[in-house]
Amino acid sequence: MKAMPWRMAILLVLCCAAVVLGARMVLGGWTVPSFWATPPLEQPIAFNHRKHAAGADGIKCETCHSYSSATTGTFAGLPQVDTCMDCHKMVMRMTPVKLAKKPGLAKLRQFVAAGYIPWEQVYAEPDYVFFPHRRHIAVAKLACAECHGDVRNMTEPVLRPVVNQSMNWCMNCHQQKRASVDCIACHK
Amino acid sequence: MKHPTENQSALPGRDGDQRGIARRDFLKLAGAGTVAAAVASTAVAHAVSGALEVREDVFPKGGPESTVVSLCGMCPQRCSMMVREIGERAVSVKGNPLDPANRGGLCPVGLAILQLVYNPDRVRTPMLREGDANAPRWREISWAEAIALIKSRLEAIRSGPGAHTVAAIGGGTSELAGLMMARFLRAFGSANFIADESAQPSHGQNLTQSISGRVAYDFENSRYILSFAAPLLESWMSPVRQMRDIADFRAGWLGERGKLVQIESRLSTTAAKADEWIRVNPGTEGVLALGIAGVLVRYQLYDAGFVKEHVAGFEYGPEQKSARGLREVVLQDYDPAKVAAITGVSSEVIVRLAHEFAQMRPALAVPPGARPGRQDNGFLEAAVQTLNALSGVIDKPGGVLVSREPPLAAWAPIKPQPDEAKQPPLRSASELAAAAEGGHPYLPSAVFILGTNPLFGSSPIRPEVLERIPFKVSFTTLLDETAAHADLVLPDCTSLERWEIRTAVPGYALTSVGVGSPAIAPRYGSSPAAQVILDLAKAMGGDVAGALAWSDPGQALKEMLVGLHDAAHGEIFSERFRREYTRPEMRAWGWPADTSLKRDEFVELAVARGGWVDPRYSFGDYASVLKTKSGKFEMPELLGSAPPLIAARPGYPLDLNFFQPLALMSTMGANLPYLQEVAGAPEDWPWDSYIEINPATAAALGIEDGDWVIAQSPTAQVELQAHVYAGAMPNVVNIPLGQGHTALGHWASGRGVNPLKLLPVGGGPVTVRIVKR
Amino acid sequence: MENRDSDQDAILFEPLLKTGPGYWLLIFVLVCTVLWGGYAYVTQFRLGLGVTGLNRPVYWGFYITNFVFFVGISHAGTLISAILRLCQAEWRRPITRMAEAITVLVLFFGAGNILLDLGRPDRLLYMFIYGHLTSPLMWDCISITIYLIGSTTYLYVAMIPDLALLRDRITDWRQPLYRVLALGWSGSHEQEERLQTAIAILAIAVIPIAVSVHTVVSWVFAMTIQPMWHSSIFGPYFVVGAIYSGIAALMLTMILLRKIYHLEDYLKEIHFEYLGELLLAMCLLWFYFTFAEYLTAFYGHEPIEMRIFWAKVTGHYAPYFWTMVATDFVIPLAILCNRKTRKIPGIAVASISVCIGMWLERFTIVVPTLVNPRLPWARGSYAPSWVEISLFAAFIAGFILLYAIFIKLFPIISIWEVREGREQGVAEVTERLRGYLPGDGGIDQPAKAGS
Amino acid sequence: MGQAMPRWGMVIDLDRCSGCRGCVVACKQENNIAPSTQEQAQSSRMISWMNVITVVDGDYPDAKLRLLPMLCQQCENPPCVRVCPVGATQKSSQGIVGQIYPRCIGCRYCASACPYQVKYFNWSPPSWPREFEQSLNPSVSVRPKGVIEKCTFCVQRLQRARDQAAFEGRKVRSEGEYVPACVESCPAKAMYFGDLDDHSTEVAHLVRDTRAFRVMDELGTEPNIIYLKEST
Repeated sequence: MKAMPWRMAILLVLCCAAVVLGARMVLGGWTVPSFWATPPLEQPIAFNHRKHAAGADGIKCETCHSYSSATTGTFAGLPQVDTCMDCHKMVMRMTPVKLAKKPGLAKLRQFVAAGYIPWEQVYAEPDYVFFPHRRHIAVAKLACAECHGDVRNMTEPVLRPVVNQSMNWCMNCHQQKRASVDCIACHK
Repeated sequence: MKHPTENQSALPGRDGDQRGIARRDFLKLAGAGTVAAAVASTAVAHAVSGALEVREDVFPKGGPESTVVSLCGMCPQRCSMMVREIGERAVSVKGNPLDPANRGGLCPVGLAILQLVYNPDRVRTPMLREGDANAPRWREISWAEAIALIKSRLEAIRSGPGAHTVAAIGGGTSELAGLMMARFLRAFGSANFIADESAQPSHGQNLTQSISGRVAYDFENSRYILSFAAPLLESWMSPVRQMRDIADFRAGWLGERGKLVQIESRLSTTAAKADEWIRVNPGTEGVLALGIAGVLVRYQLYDAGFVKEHVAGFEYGPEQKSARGLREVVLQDYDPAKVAAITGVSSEVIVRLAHEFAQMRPALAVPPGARPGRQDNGFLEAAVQTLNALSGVIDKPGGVLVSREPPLAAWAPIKPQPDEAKQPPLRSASELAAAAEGGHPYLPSAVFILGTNPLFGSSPIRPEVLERIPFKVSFTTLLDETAAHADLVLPDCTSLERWEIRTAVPGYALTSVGVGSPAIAPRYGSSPAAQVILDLAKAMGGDVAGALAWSDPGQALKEMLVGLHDAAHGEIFSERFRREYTRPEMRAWGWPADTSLKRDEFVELAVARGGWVDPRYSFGDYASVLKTKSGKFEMPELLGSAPPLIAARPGYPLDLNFFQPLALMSTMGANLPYLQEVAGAPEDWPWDSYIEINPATAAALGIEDGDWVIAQSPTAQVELQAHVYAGAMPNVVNIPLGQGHTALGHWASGRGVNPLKLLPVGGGPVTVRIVKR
Repeated sequence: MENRDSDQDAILFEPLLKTGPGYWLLIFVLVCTVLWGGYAYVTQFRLGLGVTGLNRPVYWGFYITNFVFFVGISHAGTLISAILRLCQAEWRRPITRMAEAITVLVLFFGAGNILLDLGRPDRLLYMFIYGHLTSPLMWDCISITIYLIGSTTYLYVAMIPDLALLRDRITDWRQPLYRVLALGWSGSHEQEERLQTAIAILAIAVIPIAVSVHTVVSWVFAMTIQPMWHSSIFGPYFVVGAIYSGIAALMLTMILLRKIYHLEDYLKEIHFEYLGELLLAMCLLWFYFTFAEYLTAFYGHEPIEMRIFWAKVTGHYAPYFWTMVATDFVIPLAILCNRKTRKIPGIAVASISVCIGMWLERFTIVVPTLVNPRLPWARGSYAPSWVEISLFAAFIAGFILLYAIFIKLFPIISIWEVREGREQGVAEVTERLRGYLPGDGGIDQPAKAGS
Repeated sequence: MGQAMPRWGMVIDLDRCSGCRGCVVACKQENNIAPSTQEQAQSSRMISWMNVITVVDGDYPDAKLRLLPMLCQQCENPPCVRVCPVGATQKSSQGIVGQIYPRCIGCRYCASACPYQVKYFNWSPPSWPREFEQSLNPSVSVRPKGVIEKCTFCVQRLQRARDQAAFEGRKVRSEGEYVPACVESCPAKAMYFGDLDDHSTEVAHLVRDTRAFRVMDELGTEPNIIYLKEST
């Protein structure tokens, strides 16, 4: 039996293409989960969380991510030079030889000179969401790991969200914990 | 595998293979197509969603939050405001609830101040003018160069025409800079510091009590306010304070509801909100006032006690210079029928008003202050103050008061300069203008202009006048009309970026001091005028440097505040004041001052809270409020003369009336988009000028709402849109002020028209005709 | 057998076999218009709806008007042909196909207008993901989707035998398409029966759907509390209007195709006679509803409604309103009442006038209410921008374009139905007639007819 | 949880209001509303959640002028919520009608259904001069083009107040703690805000005033904005 002629083929392919394209156009504004929508980030320093924070005597999250501490406001924060320097004072005194063995610290030294560290923010709330850290940490007594994943034990720098913080994910927790599910409790 | 269409209609076929193959091909192709499309579409979809997103950099960045108490610099009231900051950015302002004058409120102008702070049109560096004012070319120079330049010019002047020929105008909205400049001039050898004349209606008091400035009206304790075209709820002295106090007054916060009567030709916002609107022919308000006075006298309704004790020239007597006292004047020239004929207000109404005025005590009459295009200012204010004298509310609760100087510590005295005494100082803008034009007593050789824009308003200082002054330095935030004519423009910063002080609230009796600390660092390379003056002084060296030896204006300001601590009465802004200021006894005794604070603690607290207040006011202290030779309230003699009335020029039948919308009352307001959006009052007329015409008049001229018309005066014409407004008096047209800038910035310049150019040179009354474009 | 038939109906295959230069010219013009529309939409997509004439309070304008109009037109086919099929009107046979085609094709453009009107077309899918059934717009979305599916199936199923014919007749690249779509139709008796039942079921199903569609469209307005929208007769009023405009559009199409493809032999005077009468009936019905609607408003004399009423009757929208009355009522009535003018030329005029009129009706329903909202001191004004006008033109062009392509792919007159009519129709009708008549009918068996 | 939710409401005393439009500017500054252009203003596409409506009655000399601050009436029974096909505008348990910008598809049905005309559509993308972007308020999101926006009673302030209250282990005070920008800086103190259900509040007291009325009450939308008419 004779195969399908090319005109026919093209016609069909185009039809399908049109359909799928149309669908995707519509999907354009659909909330795409951050972890596959965004390409992996690059962090300025190969920061090893476990090394800093593991174990009972490890540093608390709030110590470095200070904005998110229980006492101050809503805006998430990343550690700045002075935070690191509180401990790493010797960096400035280290000889280049020593530093060569510790590339991370060598970088840190540069950043001290520059005055800031260009961290890439991994978990970024959308502009239209009101998310107070203290409400969740201090009041609801959530562990950081619940929303940020077990960063504490990561040896590699965080390059992409460990948890996909979608709205449904928020809502589920809010429903379980009987927190407010009003739209405008979080949307602003 | 099953083909979808099989379910659609299960028809047994004739030729199985044929069908099968066909379907398989179909599916293959469909599959291939889908895959291909899916891949291709991913890119497209992302592009699309990208195209629809907001620009990333518009996302407001977060950060640590703080609040700083600062002063508003948009109008003479200068409310204390709290600036909310995120990191280094000021993101919103609100009124300081502890400030007795604004009590947490702010007017649209103040609320829009951030659009001035972050205005793209701000002057960003000192600029030197090259070429003439009409086609200025600006050369950007450094601060150091600027200072050096001024220094050299001043030294040249000192050795040439003499230090006393240097002058300065301004300080209208930056009081600290004003004080600094005055001190600088004194130290340099000149007394020509001219405080900005912000149309303060103190002319009447000047005539009758020979006091100027510091005049206050005690609205909140009054029960009856007779406003003679005073825009009390618009651009009058201190808008926020008035709105609040008149609202309290009308709501009857002392138990009885007050009555506000607005006497005006136009249905203004104030007239609309007033309890009664008396329609009076424009320019005849003074006549109406005397008509009411006549009724008061005729029916013995005035406060005879006060008149007997404290009024001179009420009736003809031995100590009287002029032939007639006020009594004779009003009885002879201003009987209701005659007044009614002139003012268009029926004599019944005049008599009723007089009776209300006499019965609802304390009753207060309020003048409008200087009005461009009206010659009757002196007459009107004198007449109005006469009414106040007759109702005996001079320096009484709910009456006309004189606000007391706060006990600020004076700066160290400076040693007088020889030049200063050489010639009489120039005391007003008109004197400066005269000196510049006539060159006598002497030609001003240099003038500093601080944050004021005389060339835009109806000031006697006109471009050609300014051109005659060899060296003009302008401290300004936006490049306004006056700055455009200056030789050197120095970027001043807004009140949120500098130390600021407020020693009095115009028209408010309560003694208070407002303190503003810089909420954010000076932006765009600007620098506070006060700071520049200090730097200049340092550069000049000698006595000048000695007189202004502070490292920064804040230091000088705090030095003044110490006086408040030492005065040992009054208190730093506090909740207590908000709770208790309504109690009359507070005004009698005030509070024992909190003496526990040390000087520096006191100063820091005052800065943190935003100021200091002393509610005490000693009423009936006539020694200090009646400064006339006779020590009495003197009935002004000009009332005896014929009232200045406007006669329409033939061919120009329409009386022209100006009004100042609140939104554009600040010299810089026109370049703030938020204010342009609410410009126009009482009805919204955003982003443009307009001329209010009465429906009947408009119909007669064949004009409809929104038509473009040309308003022609004998000397000039302007083109603008007609607003057919039922609140406009027949044959009287009203044009808002504040638009029609030729400079200032890209939002303001070239927008609308400045109706003042319809006025003949040097002001004076004008009537117009309207023609359709 | 086959050949004779085919020769007999050869003219029906003409459009699929021969294509003149005129056709290509038409296609060219249409494609250009559509592309221009595409450009207009891209502009709107980039810059936002600011490029339209819409504003506050006139949030809706051309797009919504066109949406209602196109959906109205779509009532031409399926509804008419379904009704005619059900009451076994023999004269329906040559009409059904072109009617159903109109329905299916125009619906896309009806729904398309909603897409144009969205500020965030990229979020259209939300209507399906997060749809809230409390919103009439959601009801619309559902009923139109069903209607589209229903009428498409209806069109397709009734076309299967013809597709088989084409499969066997046309040998060029289209053949595989027909082969696939014909689903191996052989015309066996069993298939015939199944087809008939399928068509019958669909016909019955389609009618309520069609009615629901325009009822729900009307509810988009009627469910709000806005003056002159919040009316309970809007449902039937819109349905009547829809059918009215539908028939007009259908007759226009018939007249054109008849002219172009010389179908005089199939589309006879009698068809236009009947449809003309139907149009006349709808005309009167439409007027009845319009009259009722406006009289109630006027008699009630609610100030808020009266502002709109006067805006339409004497005010800014009077030209539109009275043109509507003229084109929707006076002209068609005058033409259709008179047997002499109720001929093809007259009907053509009437149909055109009705199409225009019905668009104006939608417009005068949507816009004046928004221009004169309840808030007594809020006034609006609306004038469409070039974008809206271009897109309107593009959509009409798009519809004609699709229709023209349809003609090239499928027979525009249902060949098998015509044949069926020829073969069995007469006998059936005689049977039916006998059924109606008392006794045995008293007319003798038509000897030849059956064989 | 169990306890009754507050019902936030506003009282506007027209006797005190002096029509200065301070509320209008305060609102724009607080809620990141982009400055309009003259074109937008003239084609009535200016966004201004708070408006002062002016009505002129009669003719000179008896002309009367009424000023009415008009904002979203936060209806108990909002016509806009029902008609939204995607639930982008919803009534919260605290009586505030919220608008969820990332959900809105921009069909403008709510706007057409609202009898008060207080829903505003982003006809074009919002744009600020770069410098003005400095003064954007991070507590409020910037709306993209093509969505509806409206007065939210400055819900961002409620969110922060609730956050603070929760942190201190109490409920949000029914008066004074959470106040929208317009009320906060009204120079004439003509606006009051609080929990209408809590009888201790000033608003609850003023609502019972004989001057109290609601705009288009006959529609049964039950606004939570109550006006006090001018007494004479």
